[in-house]
Amino acid sequence: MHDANWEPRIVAFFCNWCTYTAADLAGVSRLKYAPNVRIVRLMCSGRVDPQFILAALAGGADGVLIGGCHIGDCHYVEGNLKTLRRFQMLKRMLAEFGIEDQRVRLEWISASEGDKVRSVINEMVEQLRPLGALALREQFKEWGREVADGQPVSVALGEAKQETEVAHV
Amino acid sequence: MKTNLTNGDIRIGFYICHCGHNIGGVVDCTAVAHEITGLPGVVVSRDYKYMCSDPGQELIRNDIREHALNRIVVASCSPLLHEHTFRNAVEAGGLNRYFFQMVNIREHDSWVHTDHAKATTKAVALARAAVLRVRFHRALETTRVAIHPDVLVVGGGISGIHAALTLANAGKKVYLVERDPSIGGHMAKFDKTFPTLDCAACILTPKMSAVRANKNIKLWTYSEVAKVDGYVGNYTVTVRRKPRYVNEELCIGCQECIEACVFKEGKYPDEFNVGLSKRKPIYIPFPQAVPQVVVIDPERCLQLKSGRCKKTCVEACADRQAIDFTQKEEMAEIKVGNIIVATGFKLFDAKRIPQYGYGLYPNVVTSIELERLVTSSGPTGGEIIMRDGRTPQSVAFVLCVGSRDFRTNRWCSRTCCMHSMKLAQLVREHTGADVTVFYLDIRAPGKGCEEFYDKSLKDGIQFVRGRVAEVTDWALTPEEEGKLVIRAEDTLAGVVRRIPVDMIVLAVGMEPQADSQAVRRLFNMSCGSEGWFLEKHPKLAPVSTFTDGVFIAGCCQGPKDIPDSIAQAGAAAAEAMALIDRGYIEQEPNTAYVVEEDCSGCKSCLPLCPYTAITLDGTTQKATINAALCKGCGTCVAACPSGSIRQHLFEDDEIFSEIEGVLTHA
Amino acid sequence: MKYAYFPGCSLKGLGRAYEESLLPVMEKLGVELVELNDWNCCGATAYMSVDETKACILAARNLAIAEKTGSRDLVTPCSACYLVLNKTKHYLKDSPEIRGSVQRALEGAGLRYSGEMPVRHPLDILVHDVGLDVIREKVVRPLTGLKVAPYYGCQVVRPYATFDDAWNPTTMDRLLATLGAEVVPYPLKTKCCGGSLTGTLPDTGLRLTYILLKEAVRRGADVIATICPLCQFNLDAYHDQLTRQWGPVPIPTVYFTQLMGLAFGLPESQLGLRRNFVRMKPLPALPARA
Amino acid sequence: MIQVPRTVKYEAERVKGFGREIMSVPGCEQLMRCIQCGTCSGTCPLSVYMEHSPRQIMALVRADFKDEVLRSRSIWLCASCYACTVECPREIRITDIMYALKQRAILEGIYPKRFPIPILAKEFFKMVHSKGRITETLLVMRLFLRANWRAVLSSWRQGIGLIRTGRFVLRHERIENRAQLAGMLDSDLHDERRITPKEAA
Repeated sequence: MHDANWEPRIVAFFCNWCTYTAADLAGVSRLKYAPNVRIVRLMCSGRVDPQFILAALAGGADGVLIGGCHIGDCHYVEGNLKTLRRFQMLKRMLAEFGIEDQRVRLEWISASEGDKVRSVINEMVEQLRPLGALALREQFKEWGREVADGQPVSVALGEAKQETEVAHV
Repeated sequence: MKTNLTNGDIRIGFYICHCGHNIGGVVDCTAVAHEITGLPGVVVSRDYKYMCSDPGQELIRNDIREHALNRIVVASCSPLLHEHTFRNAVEAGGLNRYFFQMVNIREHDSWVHTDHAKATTKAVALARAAVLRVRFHRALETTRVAIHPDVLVVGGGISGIHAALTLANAGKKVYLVERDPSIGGHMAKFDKTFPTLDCAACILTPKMSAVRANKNIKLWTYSEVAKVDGYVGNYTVTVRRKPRYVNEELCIGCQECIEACVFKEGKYPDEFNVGLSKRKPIYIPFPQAVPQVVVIDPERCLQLKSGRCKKTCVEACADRQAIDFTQKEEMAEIKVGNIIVATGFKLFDAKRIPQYGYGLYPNVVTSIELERLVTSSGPTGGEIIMRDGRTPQSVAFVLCVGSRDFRTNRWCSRTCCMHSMKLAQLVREHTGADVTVFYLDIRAPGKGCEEFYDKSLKDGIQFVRGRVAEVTDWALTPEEEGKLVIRAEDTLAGVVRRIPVDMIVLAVGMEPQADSQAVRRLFNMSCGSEGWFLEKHPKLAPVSTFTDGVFIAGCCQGPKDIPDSIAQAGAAAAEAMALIDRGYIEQEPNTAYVVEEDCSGCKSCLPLCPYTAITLDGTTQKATINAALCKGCGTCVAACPSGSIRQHLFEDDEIFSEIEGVLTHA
Repeated sequence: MKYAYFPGCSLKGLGRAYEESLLPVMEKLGVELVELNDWNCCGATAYMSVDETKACILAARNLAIAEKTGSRDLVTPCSACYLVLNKTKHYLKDSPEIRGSVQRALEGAGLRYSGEMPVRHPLDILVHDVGLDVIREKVVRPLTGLKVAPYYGCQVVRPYATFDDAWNPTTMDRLLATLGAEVVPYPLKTKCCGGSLTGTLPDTGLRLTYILLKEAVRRGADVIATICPLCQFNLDAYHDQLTRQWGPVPIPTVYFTQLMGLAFGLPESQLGLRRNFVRMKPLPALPARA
Repeated sequence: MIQVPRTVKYEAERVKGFGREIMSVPGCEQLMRCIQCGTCSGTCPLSVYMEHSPRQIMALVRADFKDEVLRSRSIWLCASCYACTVECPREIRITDIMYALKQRAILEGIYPKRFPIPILAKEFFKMVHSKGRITETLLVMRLFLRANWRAVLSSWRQGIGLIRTGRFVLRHERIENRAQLAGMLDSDLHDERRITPKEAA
C-alpha cells in the first residue's frame, strides 16, 4: 500500500513575533526535531487566510500547523483571537470534507518556548504517520472524473486512492 | 489586479550561505545551488562561505550589475537576524530593497536536523518557495515615522537612575517612574560593593541627588505605569500616581511631622530595613531618600483609617501645610518616543526551602538582612548581632538558596558568590567570627572578582564545597548544644560534616518581580521561560526587545551585578538616543491597503483592527486604511470576504507561491 | 465508606498490634476495610533490590486483585507496602518496558490492572475522607496532657505521597491534636529509622533509632506515635542494646491508631498495647472539670 | 612491612558504557545532570557509614567505574528512605539509581561477600517466591544463619520478648494460589537479564 519512504509533509504558518522566533530559538538551542515541516512566516497568525490552509492541503501537504502568540500576548493585541475563531469554523468545514482532526493544528507558542516547537512538531509528525498521506490532489482529480462519469462519489474513493498510488510507483 | 510578469522580465539571483560549518556541515549547499539553477527565471545560483560578510554582499552587488538581476534570494540564517543586511546590499546594488526574499536554512534547518539528505531536501524546498515567491515582489517605499524626543524610564533602581541621567545629560527630557516612595532600589540598602569594597552610598547617593537636581528629569515616585498605547516614536503612557498624603511641592523633608506623630515609637516593619526595625505610619523611607518627602501609610495612619486622630503631624507642619489627607490617586498621561524598562528583581523567599529553617530559627538570616546589619546607617548602627543581642562567634554562609535548583529556580543568580564573600569579609572585619562559606561552585568571573576570592581565602574564610542539606537545632555532641547545626558533605574532602554555628546567612537568589508578567504585557515584551524579560538578540541587540522603542536594562532582563546593570542602562540610553537623534524610524512597509473597486463596503473589517486604522469613507461607502496607523498584522486581509484588502510584503500571490514552492516534490 | 484493604505481611507478624488497633478504630468511624483475597507480599525494598520487573509483577498482582473488588481506593497501612504499590503504579505509567512485562504476567494469570486505582494510607483516609470533625465527635477520653512526638518515617511521605508535605508533614499532628493530645515539635519526624539495617547491620541502624528516641525524650514527649510497622519495631524492640551502648532512652512507641483507640474509649486489651516491649504508661488523669 | 596503597585509576578499569547503561534504566535518566553538589550525601542518614558517599557513587557511575561501584557496600547501605531523591536540586532519583546498582550487583554476583544486606535481599526474594508472603521472624532467623549466626546469641532476649508479646511466628504465612504467583514471576524468564531464585542462591 504505502510507499515505505513516505514521510508526512507539514506546512506551518508561524507568526513573526512569537512562534517564528521560538523556532529560531529551537535552532539556536540546537534542539532536534523531525525535518517534515516547512515554515512560512507571517506577521501574525491573524493573517492566516483559510485559503492558505486549503491551498496547502490541496497542494500535497498532509498536515497544516498554525503557530501564534499565547492568548493575551498577541503583538497586535488580539489577532490570535481572530485566528482562533476562524480556525474553529475551518475545522468544522474540514471535518465535512472527511479530513481528520489531527491534520490541522493550532498552537500557541511564545518566543521563549523553543522546546514546545520541537515537541509539537515531533508529536504532529507521529500523529500523521498512522493517518497516511492525505493525497487531496489525487482525490480532487478522482472526484472530478467520477462526477463527469456520473458515478456515485463515495463508492469509488477507496479503490481510487489505491489506483493512483500504484500509478505513482 | 494581476501582476503581469513573464519569464523574460524576471532575472533572479540565488545565493546560499555555508555559514562556515553551521549550514554547510549539514546541508549540501552546492547541491541546493545546483537544484535551484534550473528554476524558471533563475539567472545566477551560487553558494558562498559567508554571505553576510563584505565579499558576500559584494557578490550580490556585482551580480545585479553584471547579470542585470532584478530579484534576489539569499538562503542563510533567520531573516530576523540578517534580512536588513541583505536588503541594504540589494539596495546598494541599485535595486528596490524589497525585491528580496530570505530563506532560513540555519535556525530552521541545519541546526535542528541531523539527517544530511533530509536537511538538504528541506533546504531545496524552502529555497524553491522563495524563488517562486520573489517573482511577485513589488517595489515598495519605506515609510518614515517621526520620533517623539522624550523618554520614559520605568524603575528607579541603579539601572533606571543611570539610564535617566545619561539621557538627561544629553539634553533629552526624561520621565522617571518609580513604584516606591524613593528611588535607589536594592543598591540603596547595601553597605559596600564588591569587589572594591567601596561604599555603596558614596556611589549611589550623588547619582540620586543628581536625578533630583536635573532639570531634564521629571521624577515620579510612588507611581506606576498603568497603560501604554502607541508604537515606537509615539507612545502615550498613563501613569498612576498614588497619593502619599503629603504635597511633594511643599514638603521640605524636615521630618518634624514624623517626630510629632501620635505614635511615639515606630510600630510597623520598616520596608527599607527588611523588617529589622520599625517605622511610624508617617515616615521617610531612609535618610538619603530622593525625593526628601515624607509619606503616609494609609493602612496604618489613624487619621486615614478611622478619621479619629489628633493630627499632631498637621500641627507640626503648620508653616508649610504640606500634609493633605484629601489627596487622591491621579492619572497622568504623557507622550514619549522611547521607553526603557528597568524594573529589577525580587529576592527569593527563603521560607520556600524549609530545610534551612528560615522563619523557624531566629538566627538564620538572609543576605539582605545581614547587609542591613552591617550598614552603619542600619538598625543596629553597623553592629552584627544576633536576635538575642550576642555577637556571633561563628557564622556560616549558605550559597545557592533558590538558585541552580530545579525545584525552585534553575538559574544561577550570578551575584551571590561575590555578595557572600563581601559579607563574609565584613563579618570577619566587624566581629572576628569564624566564617564558613558553603558553595557549589565559586563564580567570580567579573573584573577583580577572582582577586577578591583570593583575598577571602587569605582572610581565613573557610570554604566548603557542598550544598547544605539541612539546618537543625538538635545536638548530637556537647559542642553542638545551643547552636545551629549544618549538615553537608564536604565534597572536596569527601566526608559528611556536621558544623555547629551561631548564625547562618542564606544567600538568597534573584527572581523576576512578582508582577513581571503584567509588566511584560503592558509594554508588549516577551519573557523567557523563567520570567526574565527577553532581549531581541543576546549579542546583536542585548537591550532591545521585540517591540521597537522599548528597551530593557538591569536585572529585569536577568540576574546581574551593579557594573553590568549600569553598562546595560547606558546601552539602553544610547539606543534610545540613536533613535531620537535620527529623528525618525523607517518602518516595514507591510501595511494593508484596500483595492477600492473590489470593496463592497460590508464593514466586516472595521471591528477587527485594534488600531482603528480602518474607516469607512462616508462618500464612497468603501473601507480605507490609514497607513500611518496600520501595524501590518494582516488580520483584516485574511478576513475580507471580497478579497479587496491586501498587504504589502505579504500579498496573497506571494504566500500562495510560497506554499506551492515548499510542497513541490524534489 | 468501604475500601479495599491490603494489610501486608508485617501486620500479620511483628506489626500485629497495628491491625489490631486499625480495624476497630475504622469500624468505630464507619469505615469498612475489606481485606484482599489471597494477597501476596508487596516485595518491599528487598525485592526491588534484586529485580525491578519482578518486584513490579509482585505488586501488580495485588493491584489487579484489588481492582477486581470494584472498590474505589486501596488502603494499606504499612509504609513499605504503600511505597511499593505506588511506585509500581508510577513505573507502569512511565516505563513501556516494565508495563509490557507486567501485563504479560498478569494476562498469563488471567488478571488485569488498569493502572488507575489509587493506593492510599489510612492517615490520608482518616484526615481527608472521614474528616477531623467526625473523629472529634468520637473522642470520649481525650488524650489531654499526653505529650506525643509525631513520627512519620520516610516512605509514606517520600517520594510519592500526595496528601502531605515531604519535609514537614502535618496530617498526623492535626489528627493527634484532635484527640486532645499535646503534639511536641519533633523536627526528626521524617528522618529514617534505619529500616531493615537494624537487623542486618545493628551498629548502623541502631544509632539512627537512638537519635530519634533521644530527641523525642529531649523534647519532653511521653510517647512516640508512628504510622509504620517497621518504624514501630525499630523504635520499640532494641532498648536493651541501646541502653547498653548509649544509655537509656525510655520512651514507648505506639501506632497512631492505638492512640485513637484509647481516645475512642476502646478497651486497652483490644488495641494490642500489650505487645509493646516498652509499655505505655496509663493515660494521665483528666483535669477535673470546672 | 608497611603497605602503602596505590590509588591511581587506570583507563583499563573503566567499563565504557556502564554509566550510560545505568542511566537507561527507567527512573535513572536524570543522572547525567548531576552537578556533584553533595546534597544527597548531606541528607543521607547512612552516608556516614559509606566508603563512597552517594555523590561519589554518582560520579563513579558516570565515569564507568563499574567494579568499584558494584563491589562497594555503599549501595547496600541505602535504606530507601528517599530523602536524597526528594532533596536533589537536579531532580535525580538517587534511590532508584541505588536500586539499579543493587540489581546489577546481584545479577553479576559481585556484591560484597558475607555482607548481610544483599543476603537478606536474596532470602527475602526466595521466601516470597515460594510462599508468596514474608514471615519476618523466620526471615531474620535465616539471615542470621547465613550471615552471622552469633547474632542469634545476642538477640535471644529479643526473641523471648517476641514470644512473650505473641509476635514470634513460627508457621510460614503463605498464600493459596502459589502456583499462579510463581507462574507470574517466571513469566519473563526468557529475558536473560532476569534471574531465577536458584541463581540468586
